[in-house]
Amino acid sequence: MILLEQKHNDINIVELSGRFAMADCSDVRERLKSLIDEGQGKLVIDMAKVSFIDSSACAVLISAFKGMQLKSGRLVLVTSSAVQSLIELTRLHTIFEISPSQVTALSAFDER
Amino acid sequence: MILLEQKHNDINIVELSGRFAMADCSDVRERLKSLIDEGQGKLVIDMAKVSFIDSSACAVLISAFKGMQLKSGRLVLVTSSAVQSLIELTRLHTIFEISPSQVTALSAFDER
Amino acid sequence: MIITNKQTINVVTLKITSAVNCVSPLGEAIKALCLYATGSECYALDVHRAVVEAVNNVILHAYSNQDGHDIIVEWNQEKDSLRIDITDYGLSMQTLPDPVLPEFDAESGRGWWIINSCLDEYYYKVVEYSQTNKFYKPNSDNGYSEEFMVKSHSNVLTLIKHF
Amino acid sequence: MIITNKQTINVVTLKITSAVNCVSPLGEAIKALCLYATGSECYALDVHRAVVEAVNNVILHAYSNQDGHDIIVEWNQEKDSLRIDITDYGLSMQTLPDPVLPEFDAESGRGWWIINSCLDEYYYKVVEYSQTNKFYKPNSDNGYSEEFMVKSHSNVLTLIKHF
Ligand SMILES: Nc1ncnc2c1ncn2[C@@H]1O[C@H](COP(=O)(O)OP(=O)(O)O)[C@@H](O)[C@H]1O
Ligand SMILES: Nc1ncnc2c1ncn2[C@@H]1O[C@H](COP(=O)(O)OP(=O)(O)O)[C@@H](O)[C@H]1O
Repeated sequence: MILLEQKHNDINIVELSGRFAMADCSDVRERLKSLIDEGQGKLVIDMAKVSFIDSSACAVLISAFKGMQLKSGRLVLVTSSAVQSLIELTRLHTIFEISPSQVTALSAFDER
Repeated sequence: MILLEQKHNDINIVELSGRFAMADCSDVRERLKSLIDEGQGKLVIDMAKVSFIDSSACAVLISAFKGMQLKSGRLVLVTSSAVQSLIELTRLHTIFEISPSQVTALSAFDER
Repeated sequence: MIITNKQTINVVTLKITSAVNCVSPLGEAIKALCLYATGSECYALDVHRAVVEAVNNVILHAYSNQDGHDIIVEWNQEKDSLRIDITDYGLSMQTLPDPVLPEFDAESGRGWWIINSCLDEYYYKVVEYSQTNKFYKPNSDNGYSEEFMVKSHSNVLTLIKHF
Repeated sequence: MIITNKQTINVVTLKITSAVNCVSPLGEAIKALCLYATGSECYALDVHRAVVEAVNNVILHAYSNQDGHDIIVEWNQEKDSLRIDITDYGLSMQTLPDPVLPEFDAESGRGWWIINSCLDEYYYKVVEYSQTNKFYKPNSDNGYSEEFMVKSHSNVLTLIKHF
Protein backbone atom coordinates (compact mmCIF):
# COMPACT_ATOMS: atom_id res chain seq x y z
CA MET A 1 0.00 0.00 0.00
CA ILE A 2 1.01 3.61 -0.41
CA LEU A 3 0.79 6.26 2.30
CA LEU A 4 0.98 9.95 1.38
CA GLU A 5 1.10 12.77 3.93
CA GLN A 6 -0.05 16.33 3.35
CA LYS A 7 -0.89 19.34 5.42
CA HIS A 8 -3.72 21.79 4.84
CA ASN A 9 -3.29 24.70 7.31
CA ASP A 10 -3.29 22.95 10.69
CA ILE A 11 -5.01 19.81 9.40
CA ASN A 12 -2.95 16.69 8.78
CA ILE A 13 -4.06 14.58 5.84
CA VAL A 14 -3.03 10.97 5.33
CA GLU A 15 -3.94 9.49 1.97
CA LEU A 16 -3.89 5.70 1.76
CA SER A 17 -4.19 3.72 -1.44
CA GLY A 18 -4.17 0.06 -2.45
CA ARG A 19 -4.82 -2.69 0.07
CA PHE A 20 -4.92 -1.81 3.76
CA ALA A 21 -4.44 -5.14 5.52
CA MET A 22 -2.55 -6.82 8.34
CA ALA A 23 0.83 -6.55 6.62
CA ASP A 24 0.52 -2.75 6.49
CA CYS A 25 -0.82 -2.20 9.99
CA SER A 26 2.33 -1.62 12.00
CA ASP A 27 3.70 1.00 9.56
CA VAL A 28 0.43 2.88 9.29
CA ARG A 29 -0.25 2.67 13.04
CA GLU A 30 3.15 4.18 13.77
CA ARG A 31 2.75 7.03 11.26
CA LEU A 32 -0.71 7.89 12.53
CA LYS A 33 0.47 7.81 16.14
CA SER A 34 3.26 10.31 15.53
CA LEU A 35 0.99 12.58 13.46
CA ILE A 36 -1.55 12.57 16.29
CA ASP A 37 1.11 13.11 18.97
CA GLU A 38 2.74 16.01 17.10
CA GLY A 39 -0.29 17.46 15.31
CA GLN A 40 -2.90 20.08 16.15
CA GLY A 41 -5.69 17.59 16.90
CA LYS A 42 -7.05 17.66 13.34
CA LEU A 43 -6.60 14.62 11.13
CA VAL A 44 -8.15 13.38 7.91
CA ILE A 45 -7.52 9.77 6.84
CA ASP A 46 -8.44 9.63 3.17
CA MET A 47 -9.12 6.04 2.09
CA ALA A 48 -10.96 6.90 -1.13
CA LYS A 49 -8.37 4.86 -3.04
CA VAL A 50 -8.26 1.89 -0.67
CA SER A 51 -9.43 -1.21 -2.56
CA PHE A 52 -9.58 -3.60 0.41
CA ILE A 53 -9.51 -3.34 4.20
CA ASP A 54 -9.56 -6.04 6.88
CA SER A 55 -10.38 -6.11 10.59
CA SER A 56 -6.78 -5.51 11.64
CA ALA A 57 -6.74 -2.29 9.62
CA CYS A 58 -10.03 -1.30 11.30
CA ALA A 59 -8.19 -1.74 14.60
CA VAL A 60 -5.61 0.81 13.43
CA LEU A 61 -8.41 3.28 12.69
CA ILE A 62 -9.91 2.66 16.15
CA SER A 63 -6.53 3.21 17.74
CA ALA A 64 -6.18 6.54 15.88
CA PHE A 65 -9.72 7.49 16.92
CA LYS A 66 -8.90 6.78 20.57
CA GLY A 67 -5.59 8.68 20.32
CA MET A 68 -7.49 11.70 19.00
CA GLN A 69 -10.11 11.48 21.76
CA LEU A 70 -7.34 11.57 24.37
CA LYS A 71 -6.11 14.83 22.79
CA SER A 72 -9.69 16.14 22.46
CA GLY A 73 -8.94 16.27 18.74
CA ARG A 74 -11.02 15.24 15.77
CA LEU A 75 -10.55 12.51 13.19
CA VAL A 76 -12.46 12.50 9.91
CA LEU A 77 -12.40 9.51 7.56
CA VAL A 78 -12.96 9.50 3.81
CA THR A 79 -13.97 6.04 2.59
CA SER A 80 -14.10 4.03 -0.62
CA SER A 81 -17.05 1.69 -1.05
CA ALA A 82 -14.96 -1.31 0.10
CA VAL A 83 -13.91 0.55 3.25
CA GLN A 84 -17.37 1.95 3.93
CA SER A 85 -19.06 -1.43 3.64
CA LEU A 86 -16.66 -3.08 6.11
CA ILE A 87 -17.03 -0.17 8.53
CA GLU A 88 -20.80 -0.57 8.33
CA LEU A 89 -20.62 -4.35 8.65
CA THR A 90 -18.66 -3.93 11.89
CA ARG A 91 -20.96 -1.07 13.05
CA LEU A 92 -18.02 1.31 13.33
CA HIS A 93 -19.86 3.98 11.31
CA THR A 94 -21.74 4.75 14.52
CA ILE A 95 -18.56 6.09 16.13
CA PHE A 96 -16.39 7.32 13.24
CA GLU A 97 -16.97 10.68 11.58
CA ILE A 98 -17.09 9.95 7.86
CA SER A 99 -17.08 12.46 5.05
CA PRO A 100 -17.79 11.76 1.36
CA SER A 101 -14.60 13.39 0.04
CA GLN A 102 -11.36 15.01 1.13
CA VAL A 103 -12.77 18.45 0.28
CA THR A 104 -15.85 18.00 2.45
CA ALA A 105 -13.68 16.50 5.19
CA LEU A 106 -11.47 19.59 5.23
CA SER A 107 -14.40 22.01 5.21
CA ALA A 108 -15.97 20.08 8.10
CA PHE A 109 -13.15 21.46 10.26
CA ASP A 110 -14.12 25.05 9.35
CA GLU A 111 -17.70 24.57 10.43
CA ARG A 112 -17.02 24.24 14.12
CA MET B 1 -18.02 -18.63 -21.85
CA ILE B 2 -21.35 -17.70 -23.40
CA LEU B 3 -22.24 -18.16 -27.07
CA LEU B 4 -25.24 -16.36 -28.55
CA GLU B 5 -26.51 -16.88 -32.09
CA GLN B 6 -28.46 -14.36 -34.15
CA LYS B 7 -29.40 -13.86 -37.73
CA HIS B 8 -29.51 -10.59 -39.64
CA ASN B 9 -31.08 -11.25 -43.08
CA ASP B 10 -28.79 -13.93 -44.53
CA ILE B 11 -25.87 -13.16 -42.21
CA ASN B 12 -25.19 -15.45 -39.25
CA ILE B 13 -23.90 -13.70 -36.15
CA VAL B 14 -22.17 -15.50 -33.29
CA GLU B 15 -21.58 -13.42 -30.20
CA LEU B 16 -19.00 -14.79 -27.77
CA SER B 17 -18.41 -13.40 -24.30
CA GLY B 18 -16.14 -14.21 -21.35
CA ARG B 19 -13.02 -16.32 -21.78
CA PHE B 20 -12.45 -18.11 -25.06
CA ALA B 21 -9.88 -20.78 -24.23
CA MET B 22 -9.03 -24.43 -24.73
CA ALA B 23 -11.93 -25.69 -22.60
CA ASP B 24 -14.44 -23.93 -24.87
CA CYS B 25 -12.90 -24.87 -28.20
CA SER B 26 -14.71 -28.08 -29.07
CA ASP B 27 -18.17 -26.59 -28.40
CA VAL B 28 -17.47 -23.41 -30.33
CA ARG B 29 -15.75 -25.23 -33.18
CA GLU B 30 -18.78 -27.49 -33.59
CA ARG B 31 -21.30 -24.61 -33.56
CA LEU B 32 -19.29 -22.62 -36.08
CA LYS B 33 -18.89 -25.64 -38.33
CA SER B 34 -22.62 -26.28 -38.54
CA LEU B 35 -23.40 -22.58 -39.07
CA ILE B 36 -20.90 -22.48 -41.92
CA ASP B 37 -22.17 -25.77 -43.43
CA GLU B 38 -25.80 -24.68 -43.27
CA GLY B 39 -25.44 -20.90 -43.75
CA GLN B 40 -25.36 -18.57 -46.74
CA GLY B 41 -21.61 -17.99 -46.64
CA LYS B 42 -21.85 -14.90 -44.45
CA LEU B 43 -20.68 -15.06 -40.86
CA VAL B 44 -19.79 -12.50 -38.20
CA ILE B 45 -17.99 -13.70 -35.06
CA ASP B 46 -18.43 -10.90 -32.54
CA MET B 47 -15.79 -11.15 -29.80
CA ALA B 48 -16.21 -7.60 -28.48
CA LYS B 49 -17.01 -9.06 -25.05
CA VAL B 50 -14.26 -11.69 -24.99
CA SER B 51 -11.91 -10.92 -22.10
CA PHE B 52 -9.24 -13.50 -22.92
CA ILE B 53 -8.30 -15.72 -25.85
CA ASP B 54 -5.54 -18.32 -26.23
CA SER B 55 -3.83 -19.98 -29.21
CA SER B 56 -6.24 -22.93 -29.23
CA ALA B 57 -9.14 -20.51 -29.67
CA CYS B 58 -7.23 -18.81 -32.49
CA ALA B 59 -7.08 -22.25 -34.12
CA VAL B 60 -10.90 -22.40 -34.00
CA LEU B 61 -11.06 -19.05 -35.78
CA ILE B 62 -8.61 -20.27 -38.41
CA SER B 63 -10.67 -23.41 -38.91
CA ALA B 64 -13.81 -21.25 -39.43
CA PHE B 65 -11.89 -19.04 -41.83
CA LYS B 66 -10.80 -22.07 -43.86
CA GLY B 67 -14.34 -23.51 -43.80
CA MET B 68 -15.65 -20.24 -45.21
CA GLN B 69 -12.97 -20.14 -47.92
CA LEU B 70 -14.02 -23.62 -49.08
CA LYS B 71 -17.58 -22.28 -49.47
CA SER B 72 -16.29 -19.08 -51.10
CA GLY B 73 -17.99 -17.33 -48.20
CA ARG B 74 -16.88 -14.47 -46.02
CA LEU B 75 -16.02 -14.31 -42.32
CA VAL B 76 -15.79 -11.00 -40.45
CA LEU B 77 -14.45 -10.78 -36.91
CA VAL B 78 -15.24 -8.15 -34.29
CA THR B 79 -12.53 -8.03 -31.63
CA SER B 80 -12.02 -6.79 -28.09
CA SER B 81 -8.60 -5.36 -27.25
CA ALA B 82 -7.48 -8.66 -25.69
CA VAL B 83 -8.51 -10.56 -28.82
CA GLN B 84 -7.07 -7.99 -31.19
CA SER B 85 -3.69 -7.92 -29.47
CA LEU B 86 -3.30 -11.73 -29.60
CA ILE B 87 -4.38 -11.79 -33.25
CA GLU B 88 -1.75 -9.17 -34.00
CA LEU B 89 0.90 -10.95 -31.93
CA THR B 90 0.35 -14.09 -34.00
CA ARG B 91 0.17 -12.05 -37.25
CA LEU B 92 -3.32 -13.39 -37.99
CA HIS B 93 -4.64 -9.87 -38.64
CA THR B 94 -2.99 -10.15 -42.05
CA ILE B 95 -5.47 -12.86 -43.07
CA PHE B 96 -8.62 -12.20 -41.02
CA GLU B 97 -11.11 -9.51 -41.97
CA ILE B 98 -11.67 -7.49 -38.81
CA SER B 99 -14.31 -4.85 -38.26
CA PRO B 100 -14.50 -2.41 -35.33
CA SER B 101 -18.08 -3.26 -34.34
CA GLN B 102 -20.98 -5.57 -35.15
CA VAL B 103 -22.76 -2.75 -36.98
CA THR B 104 -19.80 -2.05 -39.26
CA ALA B 105 -19.29 -5.80 -39.74
CA LEU B 106 -22.87 -6.19 -40.97
CA SER B 107 -22.70 -3.21 -43.27
CA ALA B 108 -19.45 -4.56 -44.74
CA PHE B 109 -21.57 -7.31 -46.32
CA ASP B 110 -23.74 -4.71 -48.08
CA GLU B 111 -20.76 -3.03 -49.67
CA ARG B 112 -19.84 -5.86 -51.99
CA MET C 1 -27.51 -19.94 -26.57
CA ILE C 2 -25.03 -22.33 -25.02
CA ILE C 3 -23.12 -21.84 -21.88
CA THR C 4 -19.96 -23.87 -21.56
CA ASN C 5 -18.10 -24.59 -18.37
CA LYS C 6 -20.72 -23.60 -15.85
CA GLN C 7 -21.68 -26.98 -14.41
CA THR C 8 -18.13 -28.25 -14.18
CA ILE C 9 -16.54 -28.63 -10.81
CA ASN C 10 -13.22 -26.84 -10.58
CA VAL C 11 -10.57 -27.04 -7.91
CA VAL C 12 -7.60 -24.73 -7.49
CA THR C 13 -5.33 -25.29 -4.50
CA LEU C 14 -3.28 -22.36 -3.24
CA LYS C 15 -0.47 -22.54 -0.72
CA ILE C 16 1.32 -19.76 1.14
CA THR C 17 3.69 -19.62 4.05
CA SER C 18 2.49 -18.09 7.33
CA ALA C 19 3.83 -14.58 6.63
CA VAL C 20 1.49 -11.57 6.77
CA ASN C 21 2.74 -10.22 3.43
CA CYS C 22 1.51 -13.37 1.65
CA VAL C 23 -2.10 -12.77 2.68
CA SER C 24 -2.67 -9.91 0.22
CA PRO C 25 -1.66 -11.76 -2.96
CA LEU C 26 -3.58 -14.80 -1.76
CA GLY C 27 -6.64 -12.61 -1.18
CA GLU C 28 -6.39 -11.10 -4.66
CA ALA C 29 -6.14 -14.57 -6.21
CA ILE C 30 -9.20 -15.79 -4.28
CA LYS C 31 -11.16 -12.70 -5.33
CA ALA C 32 -10.28 -13.33 -8.98
CA LEU C 33 -11.33 -16.98 -8.72
CA CYS C 34 -14.68 -16.01 -7.19
CA LEU C 35 -15.23 -13.31 -9.79
CA TYR C 36 -14.48 -15.86 -12.49
CA ALA C 37 -16.98 -18.32 -11.01
CA THR C 38 -19.82 -15.88 -10.32
CA GLY C 39 -19.26 -12.64 -12.22
CA SER C 40 -20.33 -10.82 -9.04
CA GLU C 41 -18.00 -8.25 -7.44
CA CYS C 42 -20.13 -8.34 -4.29
CA TYR C 43 -19.92 -12.09 -3.92
CA ALA C 44 -16.18 -12.01 -4.59
CA LEU C 45 -15.63 -9.28 -2.00
CA ASP C 46 -17.53 -11.27 0.64
CA VAL C 47 -15.45 -14.41 0.09
CA HIS C 48 -12.24 -12.36 -0.17
CA ARG C 49 -13.01 -10.79 3.23
CA ALA C 50 -13.82 -14.06 4.93
CA VAL C 51 -10.69 -15.77 3.61
CA VAL C 52 -8.42 -12.88 4.64
CA GLU C 53 -9.86 -12.86 8.19
CA ALA C 54 -9.54 -16.64 8.46
CA VAL C 55 -5.96 -16.69 7.16
CA ASN C 56 -4.97 -13.76 9.40
CA ASN C 57 -6.31 -15.81 12.33
CA VAL C 58 -4.29 -18.84 11.28
CA ILE C 59 -1.10 -16.77 11.18
CA LEU C 60 -1.79 -14.94 14.46
CA HIS C 61 -3.35 -17.69 16.53
CA ALA C 62 -2.68 -21.12 15.04
CA TYR C 63 0.95 -20.26 14.19
CA SER C 64 1.51 -17.58 16.89
CA ASN C 65 2.75 -15.16 14.24
CA GLN C 66 5.65 -17.41 13.26
CA ASP C 67 6.73 -17.44 9.64
CA GLY C 68 7.53 -20.57 7.67
CA HIS C 69 4.47 -22.75 8.23
CA ASP C 70 2.16 -23.95 5.48
CA ILE C 71 -1.33 -22.58 4.94
CA ILE C 72 -3.31 -24.37 2.24
CA VAL C 73 -6.40 -22.82 0.72
CA GLU C 74 -8.41 -25.15 -1.49
CA TRP C 75 -10.92 -23.35 -3.68
CA ASN C 76 -13.74 -25.58 -4.90
CA GLN C 77 -16.33 -24.48 -7.42
CA GLU C 78 -19.38 -26.67 -6.96
CA LYS C 79 -22.74 -26.77 -8.70
CA ASP C 80 -24.45 -24.09 -6.64
CA SER C 81 -21.79 -22.85 -4.24
CA LEU C 82 -18.13 -22.24 -3.56
CA ARG C 83 -16.42 -24.23 -0.82
CA ILE C 84 -13.07 -23.11 0.53
CA ASP C 85 -11.03 -25.34 2.83
CA ILE C 86 -8.30 -23.59 4.80
CA THR C 87 -5.83 -26.04 6.31
CA ASP C 88 -3.12 -25.38 8.89
CA TYR C 89 -0.92 -27.58 11.08
CA GLY C 90 -0.72 -25.27 14.08
CA LEU C 91 -2.55 -24.87 17.37
CA SER C 92 -6.09 -26.20 17.14
CA MET C 93 -9.10 -24.35 18.45
CA GLN C 94 -11.04 -26.15 21.19
CA THR C 95 -14.29 -24.34 20.33
CA LEU C 96 -15.29 -21.94 17.61
CA PRO C 97 -15.46 -18.36 18.96
CA ASP C 98 -18.97 -16.85 18.89
CA PRO C 99 -19.40 -14.51 15.95
CA VAL C 100 -20.30 -11.45 18.02
CA LEU C 101 -19.06 -7.88 17.81
CA PRO C 102 -16.80 -6.68 20.64
CA GLU C 103 -17.09 -3.25 22.32
CA PHE C 104 -16.80 -0.48 19.74
CA ASP C 105 -13.34 0.55 20.99
CA ALA C 106 -11.85 -2.97 21.11
CA GLU C 107 -8.91 -3.36 18.77
CA SER C 108 -9.53 -7.01 17.97
CA GLY C 109 -12.22 -9.65 17.92
CA ARG C 110 -14.10 -8.76 14.71
CA GLY C 111 -12.72 -11.60 12.57
CA TRP C 112 -15.39 -14.22 13.22
CA TRP C 113 -18.15 -11.63 12.97
CA ILE C 114 -16.95 -10.79 9.46
CA ILE C 115 -16.52 -14.46 8.49
CA ASN C 116 -20.01 -15.25 9.75
CA SER C 117 -21.55 -12.22 8.00
CA CYS C 118 -19.93 -12.85 4.63
CA LEU C 119 -20.69 -16.56 4.27
CA ASP C 120 -23.62 -18.95 4.36
CA GLU C 121 -21.93 -21.70 6.37
CA TYR C 122 -18.63 -22.55 7.99
CA TYR C 123 -17.27 -25.35 10.09
CA TYR C 124 -14.00 -26.39 11.63
CA LYS C 125 -12.44 -29.81 11.80
CA VAL C 126 -9.38 -31.11 13.62
CA VAL C 127 -7.88 -34.19 12.02
CA GLU C 128 -5.42 -36.24 14.02
CA TYR C 129 -3.12 -38.62 12.25
CA SER C 130 -1.64 -41.43 14.23
CA GLN C 131 0.72 -44.23 13.51
CA THR C 132 0.70 -47.48 15.36
CA ASN C 133 3.78 -49.63 15.50
CA LYS C 134 3.44 -53.16 16.74
CA PHE C 135 6.56 -55.13 17.47
CA TYR C 136 6.20 -58.85 17.43
CA LYS C 137 8.89 -60.63 19.35
CA PRO C 138 9.54 -64.30 19.45
CA ASN C 139 9.52 -66.03 22.80
CA SER C 140 7.77 -63.18 24.67
CA ASP C 141 4.96 -63.82 27.11
CA ASN C 142 2.01 -62.22 25.30
CA GLY C 143 3.33 -62.71 21.78
CA TYR C 144 4.03 -59.01 21.05
CA SER C 145 4.69 -55.63 22.64
CA GLU C 146 2.95 -52.61 21.25
CA GLU C 147 3.95 -48.99 20.79
CA PHE C 148 1.43 -46.27 19.85
CA MET C 149 2.14 -42.67 18.93
CA VAL C 150 0.16 -39.71 17.55
CA LYS C 151 2.13 -38.35 14.62
CA SER C 152 0.53 -35.07 13.57
CA HIS C 153 -2.71 -33.16 13.07
CA SER C 154 -4.29 -30.64 10.78
CA ASN C 155 -7.01 -28.03 11.28
CA VAL C 156 -9.44 -27.44 8.44
CA LEU C 157 -11.81 -24.49 8.36
CA THR C 158 -14.43 -24.93 5.64
CA LEU C 159 -16.18 -21.84 4.27
CA ILE C 160 -19.28 -22.16 2.08
CA LYS C 161 -21.16 -19.54 0.11
CA HIS C 162 -24.03 -20.30 -2.27
CA PHE C 163 -24.32 -18.57 -5.63
CA MET D 1 5.50 9.04 1.39
CA ILE D 2 6.11 5.48 2.41
CA ILE D 3 5.49 2.41 0.38
CA THR D 4 5.01 -0.78 2.32
CA ASN D 5 5.29 -4.30 0.97
CA LYS D 6 7.02 -3.58 -2.30
CA GLN D 7 10.43 -5.09 -1.67
CA THR D 8 9.14 -8.19 0.03
CA ILE D 9 9.39 -11.48 -1.76
CA ASN D 10 6.09 -13.27 -1.96
CA VAL D 11 5.36 -16.81 -3.01
CA VAL D 12 1.95 -18.27 -3.79
CA THR D 13 1.81 -21.88 -4.99
CA LEU D 14 -1.18 -22.95 -7.06
CA LYS D 15 -2.09 -26.50 -7.96
CA ILE D 16 -4.64 -27.81 -10.45
CA THR D 17 -5.37 -31.17 -11.98
CA SER D 18 -4.68 -31.69 -15.70
CA ALA D 19 -8.21 -30.87 -16.88
CA VAL D 20 -8.79 -28.16 -19.49
CA ASN D 21 -11.56 -26.53 -17.46
CA CYS D 22 -9.10 -25.80 -14.62
CA VAL D 23 -6.88 -23.65 -16.83
CA SER D 24 -9.27 -20.69 -16.90
CA PRO D 25 -9.61 -20.20 -13.12
CA LEU D 26 -5.85 -20.73 -12.78
CA GLY D 27 -5.27 -18.08 -15.45
CA GLU D 28 -7.54 -15.60 -13.69
CA ALA D 29 -5.73 -16.18 -10.40
CA ILE D 30 -2.33 -15.64 -12.03
CA LYS D 31 -3.56 -12.45 -13.70
CA ALA D 32 -4.80 -11.13 -10.35
CA LEU D 33 -1.47 -11.95 -8.68
CA CYS D 34 0.46 -10.11 -11.42
CA LEU D 35 -1.89 -7.14 -11.27
CA TYR D 36 -1.39 -7.05 -7.50
CA ALA D 37 2.39 -7.10 -7.89
CA THR D 38 2.71 -4.58 -10.72
CA GLY D 39 -0.51 -2.59 -11.09
CA SER D 40 -0.14 -3.05 -14.86
CA GLU D 41 -2.96 -4.66 -16.88
CA CYS D 42 -0.56 -5.10 -19.81
CA TYR D 43 2.06 -6.90 -17.78
CA ALA D 44 -0.61 -9.10 -16.18
CA LEU D 45 -2.08 -9.99 -19.58
CA ASP D 46 1.34 -10.99 -20.92
CA VAL D 47 2.04 -13.33 -18.00
CA HIS D 48 -1.53 -14.63 -18.07
CA ARG D 49 -1.11 -15.52 -21.75
CA ALA D 50 2.23 -17.24 -21.31
CA VAL D 51 1.02 -19.30 -18.34
CA VAL D 52 -2.15 -20.41 -20.15
CA GLU D 53 -0.15 -21.50 -23.21
CA ALA D 54 2.37 -23.34 -21.06
CA VAL D 55 -0.28 -25.11 -18.98
CA ASN D 56 -2.29 -26.02 -22.10
CA ASN D 57 0.90 -27.60 -23.45
CA VAL D 58 1.42 -29.58 -20.25
CA ILE D 59 -2.13 -30.96 -20.44
CA LEU D 60 -1.96 -31.73 -24.17
CA HIS D 61 1.59 -32.92 -24.54
CA ALA D 62 3.13 -33.83 -21.17
CA TYR D 63 -0.07 -35.53 -19.96
CA SER D 64 -1.49 -36.52 -23.40
CA ASN D 65 -4.80 -34.87 -22.50
CA GLN D 66 -5.38 -37.20 -19.56
CA ASP D 67 -7.15 -35.80 -16.52
CA GLY D 68 -6.08 -36.41 -12.94
CA HIS D 69 -2.40 -35.42 -12.98
CA ASP D 70 -0.92 -32.60 -10.92
CA ILE D 71 0.21 -29.29 -12.39
CA ILE D 72 1.91 -26.97 -9.92
CA VAL D 73 2.35 -23.29 -10.66
CA GLU D 74 4.61 -21.45 -8.24
CA TRP D 75 4.26 -17.68 -8.46
CA ASN D 76 7.29 -15.82 -7.10
CA GLN D 77 7.40 -12.07 -6.67
CA GLU D 78 11.04 -11.03 -6.61
CA LYS D 79 12.74 -7.67 -6.30
CA ASP D 80 12.56 -6.68 -9.95
CA SER D 81 10.73 -9.52 -11.66
CA LEU D 82 8.16 -12.25 -11.41
CA ARG D 83 9.29 -15.85 -11.72
CA ILE D 84 6.77 -18.59 -12.38
CA ASP D 85 7.72 -22.26 -12.13
CA ILE D 86 5.34 -24.69 -13.80
CA THR D 87 5.94 -28.27 -12.72
CA ASP D 88 4.51 -31.47 -14.19
CA TYR D 89 5.31 -35.16 -13.83
CA GLY D 90 4.47 -36.22 -17.38
CA LEU D 91 6.39 -36.75 -20.61
CA SER D 92 9.52 -34.63 -20.72
CA MET D 93 10.57 -32.56 -23.71
CA GLN D 94 13.93 -33.53 -25.26
CA THR D 95 14.48 -30.05 -26.70
CA LEU D 96 12.61 -26.78 -26.42
CA PRO D 97 10.62 -26.11 -29.61
CA ASP D 98 11.77 -23.02 -31.52
CA PRO D 99 9.52 -20.05 -30.89
CA VAL D 100 8.56 -19.49 -34.52
CA LEU D 101 5.20 -18.86 -36.13
CA PRO D 102 3.78 -21.69 -38.26
CA GLU D 103 2.05 -21.17 -41.63
CA PHE D 104 -0.88 -18.77 -41.30
CA ASP D 105 -3.45 -21.56 -41.78
CA ALA D 106 -1.89 -24.03 -39.32
CA GLU D 107 -4.21 -24.86 -36.46
CA SER D 108 -1.49 -25.34 -33.86
CA GLY D 109 2.09 -24.42 -33.07
CA ARG D 110 1.66 -20.84 -31.80
CA GLY D 111 2.13 -21.62 -28.10
CA TRP D 112 5.87 -21.13 -27.82
CA TRP D 113 5.77 -18.05 -30.02
CA ILE D 114 3.33 -16.48 -27.56
CA ILE D 115 5.32 -17.61 -24.52
CA ASN D 116 8.51 -16.22 -26.04
CA SER D 117 6.85 -12.92 -27.03
CA CYS D 118 5.21 -12.28 -23.65
CA LEU D 119 8.21 -12.96 -21.39
CA ASP D 120 11.79 -11.87 -20.92
CA GLU D 121 13.25 -15.30 -20.24
CA TYR D 122 12.23 -18.92 -19.93
CA TYR D 123 13.96 -22.21 -19.41
CA TYR D 124 13.06 -25.84 -18.93
CA LYS D 125 14.51 -28.35 -16.52
CA VAL D 126 14.01 -32.08 -16.15
CA VAL D 127 14.72 -33.36 -12.66
CA GLU D 128 15.18 -37.09 -12.18
CA TYR D 129 14.82 -38.57 -8.75
CA SER D 130 16.37 -41.89 -8.07
CA GLN D 131 16.48 -44.19 -5.13
CA THR D 132 19.25 -46.61 -4.46
CA ASN D 133 18.66 -49.65 -2.33
CA LYS D 134 21.63 -51.66 -1.12
CA PHE D 135 21.02 -54.99 0.49
CA TYR D 136 23.75 -56.26 2.76
CA LYS D 137 23.66 -60.00 3.24
CA PRO D 138 25.73 -62.02 5.63
CA ASN D 139 27.91 -64.74 4.23
CA SER D 140 27.76 -63.52 0.61
CA ASP D 141 30.80 -63.35 -1.63
CA ASN D 142 31.19 -59.59 -2.14
CA GLY D 143 29.56 -58.53 1.12
CA TYR D 144 26.43 -57.05 -0.42
CA SER D 145 24.19 -57.15 -3.47
CA GLU D 146 22.93 -53.87 -4.89
CA GLU D 147 19.70 -52.82 -6.50
CA PHE D 148 19.28 -49.44 -8.24
CA MET D 149 16.09 -47.92 -9.57
CA VAL D 150 14.98 -44.55 -10.96
CA LYS D 151 11.88 -43.59 -9.06
CA SER D 152 10.36 -40.54 -10.74
CA HIS D 153 10.99 -37.24 -12.49
CA SER D 154 9.55 -33.79 -12.79
CA ASN D 155 9.62 -31.18 -15.56
CA VAL D 156 9.90 -27.54 -14.56
CA LEU D 157 9.31 -24.68 -16.98
CA THR D 158 10.48 -21.38 -15.50
CA LEU D 159 9.01 -18.15 -16.86
CA ILE D 160 10.56 -14.79 -15.99
CA LYS D 161 9.32 -11.28 -16.66
CA HIS D 162 10.98 -8.13 -15.34
CA PHE D 163 8.91 -5.26 -13.97
N1 LIG E 1 -7.28 -20.25 13.57
C1 LIG E 1 -7.33 -20.07 14.89
N2 LIG E 1 -6.63 -20.87 15.69
C2 LIG E 1 -6.65 -20.70 17.01
N3 LIG E 1 -7.38 -19.74 17.63
C3 LIG E 1 -8.10 -18.89 16.90
C4 LIG E 1 -8.11 -19.01 15.49
N4 LIG E 1 -8.93 -18.06 15.02
C5 LIG E 1 -9.39 -17.37 16.07
N5 LIG E 1 -8.91 -17.86 17.21
C6 LIG E 1 -9.25 -17.35 18.55
O1 LIG E 1 -10.51 -16.66 18.42
C7 LIG E 1 -10.41 -15.32 18.89
C8 LIG E 1 -11.37 -14.42 18.10
O2 LIG E 1 -10.92 -14.31 16.75
P1 LIG E 1 -11.35 -13.06 15.86
O3 LIG E 1 -12.82 -12.87 15.96
O4 LIG E 1 -10.81 -13.29 14.50
O5 LIG E 1 -10.64 -11.81 16.49
P2 LIG E 1 -9.11 -11.43 16.61
O6 LIG E 1 -8.32 -12.38 15.79
O7 LIG E 1 -9.07 -10.03 16.11
O8 LIG E 1 -8.82 -11.53 18.08
C9 LIG E 1 -8.97 -14.98 18.77
O9 LIG E 1 -8.56 -13.96 19.62
C10 LIG E 1 -8.30 -16.33 19.07
O10 LIG E 1 -8.15 -16.52 20.45
N1 LIG F 1 5.03 -29.37 -21.99
C1 LIG F 1 5.34 -30.06 -23.10
N2 LIG F 1 5.71 -31.33 -23.02
C2 LIG F 1 6.01 -32.03 -24.12
N3 LIG F 1 5.99 -31.51 -25.38
C3 LIG F 1 5.62 -30.25 -25.54
C4 LIG F 1 5.29 -29.46 -24.42
N4 LIG F 1 4.99 -28.23 -24.87
C5 LIG F 1 5.12 -28.26 -26.21
N5 LIG F 1 5.50 -29.47 -26.62
C6 LIG F 1 5.78 -29.84 -28.04
O1 LIG F 1 6.09 -28.62 -28.74
C7 LIG F 1 5.21 -28.43 -29.86
C8 LIG F 1 4.94 -26.94 -30.08
O2 LIG F 1 4.16 -26.40 -29.02
P1 LIG F 1 3.29 -25.10 -29.21
O3 LIG F 1 4.13 -24.04 -29.86
O4 LIG F 1 2.69 -24.76 -27.90
O5 LIG F 1 2.14 -25.50 -30.22
P2 LIG F 1 0.93 -26.52 -30.07
O6 LIG F 1 0.84 -26.93 -28.64
O7 LIG F 1 -0.24 -25.68 -30.53
O8 LIG F 1 1.26 -27.62 -31.00
C9 LIG F 1 3.99 -29.25 -29.53
O9 LIG F 1 3.28 -29.66 -30.66
C10 LIG F 1 4.60 -30.43 -28.74
O10 LIG F 1 5.07 -31.42 -29.63
